Amino acid sequence: MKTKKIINDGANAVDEMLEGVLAAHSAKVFALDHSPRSIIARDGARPGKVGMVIGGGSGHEPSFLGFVGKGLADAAAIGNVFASPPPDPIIECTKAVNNGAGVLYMYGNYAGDVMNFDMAAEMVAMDDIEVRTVLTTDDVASAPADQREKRRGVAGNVFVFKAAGAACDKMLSIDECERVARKANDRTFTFGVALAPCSLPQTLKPNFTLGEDEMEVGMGIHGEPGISREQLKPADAITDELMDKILDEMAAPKGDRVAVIVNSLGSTPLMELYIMMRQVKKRLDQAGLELHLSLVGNYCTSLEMAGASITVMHLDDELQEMIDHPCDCAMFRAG
Amino acid sequence: MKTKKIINDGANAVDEMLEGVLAAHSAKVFALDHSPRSIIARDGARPGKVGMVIGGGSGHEPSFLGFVGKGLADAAAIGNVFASPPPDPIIECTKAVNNGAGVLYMYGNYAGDVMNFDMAAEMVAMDDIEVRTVLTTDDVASAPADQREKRRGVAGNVFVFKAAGAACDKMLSIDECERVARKANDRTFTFGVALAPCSLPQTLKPNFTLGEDEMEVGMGIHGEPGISREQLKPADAITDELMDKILDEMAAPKGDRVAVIVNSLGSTPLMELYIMMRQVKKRLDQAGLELHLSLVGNYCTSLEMAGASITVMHLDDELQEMIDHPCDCAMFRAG
Amino acid sequence: MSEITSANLIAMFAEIAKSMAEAKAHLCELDGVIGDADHGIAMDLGFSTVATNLGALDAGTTDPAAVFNTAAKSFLNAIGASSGPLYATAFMRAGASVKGKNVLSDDDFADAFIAMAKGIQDRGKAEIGDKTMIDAWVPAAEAVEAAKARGASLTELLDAAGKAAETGAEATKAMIASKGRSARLGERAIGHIDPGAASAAILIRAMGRGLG
Amino acid sequence: MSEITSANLIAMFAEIAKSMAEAKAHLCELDGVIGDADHGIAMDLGFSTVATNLGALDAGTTDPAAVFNTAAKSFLNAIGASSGPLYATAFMRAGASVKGKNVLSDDDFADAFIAMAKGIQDRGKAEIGDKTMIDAWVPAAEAVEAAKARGASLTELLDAAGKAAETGAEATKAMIASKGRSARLGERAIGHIDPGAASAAILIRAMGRGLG
Ligand SMILES: Nc1ncnc2c1ncn2[C@@H]1O[C@H](COP(=O)(O)OP(=O)(O)O)[C@@H](O)[C@H]1O
Ligand SMILES: Nc1ncnc2c1ncn2[C@@H]1O[C@H](COP(=O)(O)OP(=O)(O)O)[C@@H](O)[C@H]1O
Ligand SMILES: [Mg+2]
Ligand SMILES: [Mg+2]
Ligand SMILES: [Mg+2]
Ligand SMILES: [Mg+2]
Repeated sequence: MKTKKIINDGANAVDEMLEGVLAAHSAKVFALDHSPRSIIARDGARPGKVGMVIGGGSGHEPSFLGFVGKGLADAAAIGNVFASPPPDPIIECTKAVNNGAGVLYMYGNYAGDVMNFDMAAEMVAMDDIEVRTVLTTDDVASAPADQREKRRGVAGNVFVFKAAGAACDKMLSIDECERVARKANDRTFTFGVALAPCSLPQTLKPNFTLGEDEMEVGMGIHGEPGISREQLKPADAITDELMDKILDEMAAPKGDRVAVIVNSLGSTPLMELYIMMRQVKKRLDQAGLELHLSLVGNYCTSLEMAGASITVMHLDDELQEMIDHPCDCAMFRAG
Repeated sequence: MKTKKIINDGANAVDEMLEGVLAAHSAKVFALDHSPRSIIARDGARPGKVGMVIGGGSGHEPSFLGFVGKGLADAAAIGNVFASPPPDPIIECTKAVNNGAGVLYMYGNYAGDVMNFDMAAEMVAMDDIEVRTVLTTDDVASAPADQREKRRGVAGNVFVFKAAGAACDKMLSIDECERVARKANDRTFTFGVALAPCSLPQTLKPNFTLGEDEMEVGMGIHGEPGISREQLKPADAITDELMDKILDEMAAPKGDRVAVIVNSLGSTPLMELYIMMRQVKKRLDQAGLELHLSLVGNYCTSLEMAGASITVMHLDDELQEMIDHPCDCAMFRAG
Repeated sequence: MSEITSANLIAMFAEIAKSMAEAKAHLCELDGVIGDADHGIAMDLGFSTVATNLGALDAGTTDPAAVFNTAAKSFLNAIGASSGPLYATAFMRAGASVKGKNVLSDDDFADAFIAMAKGIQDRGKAEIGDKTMIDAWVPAAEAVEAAKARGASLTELLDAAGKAAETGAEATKAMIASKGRSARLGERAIGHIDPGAASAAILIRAMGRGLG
Repeated sequence: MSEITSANLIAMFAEIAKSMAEAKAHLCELDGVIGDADHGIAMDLGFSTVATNLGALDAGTTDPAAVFNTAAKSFLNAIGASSGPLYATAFMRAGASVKGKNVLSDDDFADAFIAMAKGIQDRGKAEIGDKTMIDAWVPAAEAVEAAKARGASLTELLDAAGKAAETGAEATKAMIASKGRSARLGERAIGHIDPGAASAAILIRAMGRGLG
């Protein structure tokens, strides 16, 4: 049985989506004529500002293209569904946002993305563009804590990109922007569960199978298997399982502030996310942590996968300032 | 087979969701102590302003509670899943936002909502609160054009509420607010398709069945059957079918401006919505209509139903001003 | 039974609650075909709340009108929806019709029953043939009226009401709806029983058992 | 064959494209178990684009290095992903190894093959046993080296490479992954063949057919 989708030819889904994004949000973003998968902010790069390029596979909308705009990323390079973009659109994004102050590459830590962005960085280095790369590695399910550099980047991207974008928008130096980005990533933790698969538009076949009452704990945002398969539990028990691990790793002292994302992987509706949010708040209260900001909704999705992730960013004064800094993107506003 | 959901006891889903909403958005909204299903804007009602109360069943999030805030609704009365709220929370909302300038009730045209809101209006009339009611009737699938008053209110709510909320925020009189609200509704048209059902949290059973490659054209946002069952078609053909009817009824002269919502019923992801948006833009271009504003995403959902609706509002200068007017709600910002 | 006390009424509502809990899934299924699949949830939640709230009353010091009014308010606040105002109005009208009485005669109860049907009609403005609960309640009220006129016993009266309601509910199968959610269905509603009419028949049968 | 022309190489890539189109669903399934279910899509799209772009070249005026470089660029830009940089680097290295030649001897082709495997290793930094395409490519390159040393024919050489790749791919079943998406799976990856190793074996077999 094929998954029903509102698409034309699955092979054209990404390009047609981009046409729709440009139609809807032409005031905020445009695509480069010679590189239609390079999405550029109208009010982003400017003299003296560090440029910020994000990117990754499609199918995670509003990640990544929705976070291009004033105060956040200056450009996004768009890949096929669940596939890193090749170097070319990354290179074109880089040139488009470079103003001599250096360019920050930020993306999730996946083998494909690393190879493609690194190839791009090597190429633009020949044009004397200084590139710094900060990988997001917020997914606590994807490697032990002592191998943080092996972890995947998932919904925590939103906060890490947000903080880095604010640093760039505040005209900090490339060193400072990189420092803020690294700190933001170090202090951001995500953990999620999947309840049902998604299907790629080219195949319309579920990308994994789960039993009738099973959930996959730690599922990746491309349907990569997680760390355990369990019986579906009540919302509070799921939330506790996720928060136990996050709070343990974060080890934040009482009185500190946090920002939270309760993120749908696609088809899990707001009702369920807010039921999780209720328990997140209880857990934060018990831990003596102050909830400074909450994002609840579709932030980093896997097409129509069912499930949710919880992200907690451990704020300090600087990160809080960056998270509160205004941004105005096609699919995300803050401040 | 039961639908998997991240909930605790289905019977508590609405109340637990509300707790989560209050935890996440305490800066924007609060619930009345004596009426926890009455959600009130912190920065809404004020002396001299017409109060605006919206409401309806749960399961449509971010409708309706997400649209409570400065510049939009002052309060929302929350019902059970897909069920109108009873009069009590409506009455409490009304009292909370009344400042003597009158109160506008706005909600979708459903038998249950009409009976409950009318009962509430009768009760507060005894307290000398002047209530005006404007029903939304934007769903072109739900009755012929010459029986507009029988039509259901669906995603067009967002624009109609937005326009009315702006009129209230601009401190217009109750007569003017009502006039703007009625005009907004008269000029707003929605048409949608469903691809897969949703399940109520209390039963976890799909609320309708559709064949493997079928779609229901004109499906209601509670799973009410629509006007025809058809083979699933490509995105462009679906969009054409919806736009044909909308453009025909709207009958806007070339050169006029419109605002558009491409709305997910729940699990249809942004990729598909933007593919539809692409064709919406083509059709507007062909009709010589200018796209002033686009909202693409989850605005009026049916839990995790799959499918989408297209809303077009035929702007004039006044409605454009109202739509562009700033608002700042828990789940929606504009301007 | 020649005297119906508040305790009898409370037992009657308990029996209604029991039967709605049993019919919940069935009523949701009926509503799923032509409505929004929640009618069983609403009726179950509504009457279980009614039963709980009535159970907390002191039957000795509460008069029948107060029983009906408590039922009305409990039902309405628990569910809202369409059924909420309809049945809340029904029970308020029943309460009004027995105002001031400490116990009810069979005729009093017949009048209360007729007032219920009238209340649902006044609130919902539906006519016979609109494919709503009215298609069960109005024939049932007519059967009650006739039974009262011929001096039938309460048991006979409620049995006649139950039969009439069942026949009326069954008849909704053949109807096109013109009120409620299924009003937009046109021909597609034909062949499916209206969930509100079905629950009305169940409710009236439960009244008979609860007072029997 | 003692002389391999650009036309032969273009035919070889066409054969690879054909076999990837056939293997698409199978490779997606393999990737679905331990990865993200898209490997077949990537390989099919990548090589069909390569075949199209090579088809537009004038084989008479394009030297073998240019064929490999066009293949590299086409593949990379069509898909990105992990396979993109890995195979693009492979083909660029093959191109570099035959730079300046108008036709290739069997030994030239053997060197190009070995350069490909080296390119994938350099780009991806994976070792034998990491459960990646390297587990097919490295044994295949060793087989090519040995066949070249013993003066085997091109057909024998590619057959040896194909066999080695298949054995290598099969061996990934028993491995825990330590590169790529399945690296996080630990023990759960055991029992499942690596999709990139499977497609490498298919690719190398298609080379044999395409040049045979
Ligand atoms: N105006 C009306 N008058 C009488 N009965 C009505 C009316 N509107 C709806 N109903 C009844 O209500 C039933 C549906 O109730 P329910 O499912 O609880 O509410 P909702 O339609 O709000 O989901 C219908 O089957 C019908 O019998
Ligand atoms: N570092 C690496 N070195 C060699 N091969 C790798 C490496 N990382 C991944 N691969 C190969 O890539 C394959 C997956 O390719 P593909 O599915 O196209 O890309 P993605 O993982 O981006 O979805 C894996 O099966 C593995 O063989
Ligand atoms: Mg991939
Ligand atoms: Mg309902
Ligand atoms: Mg219903
Ligand atoms: Mg893959």
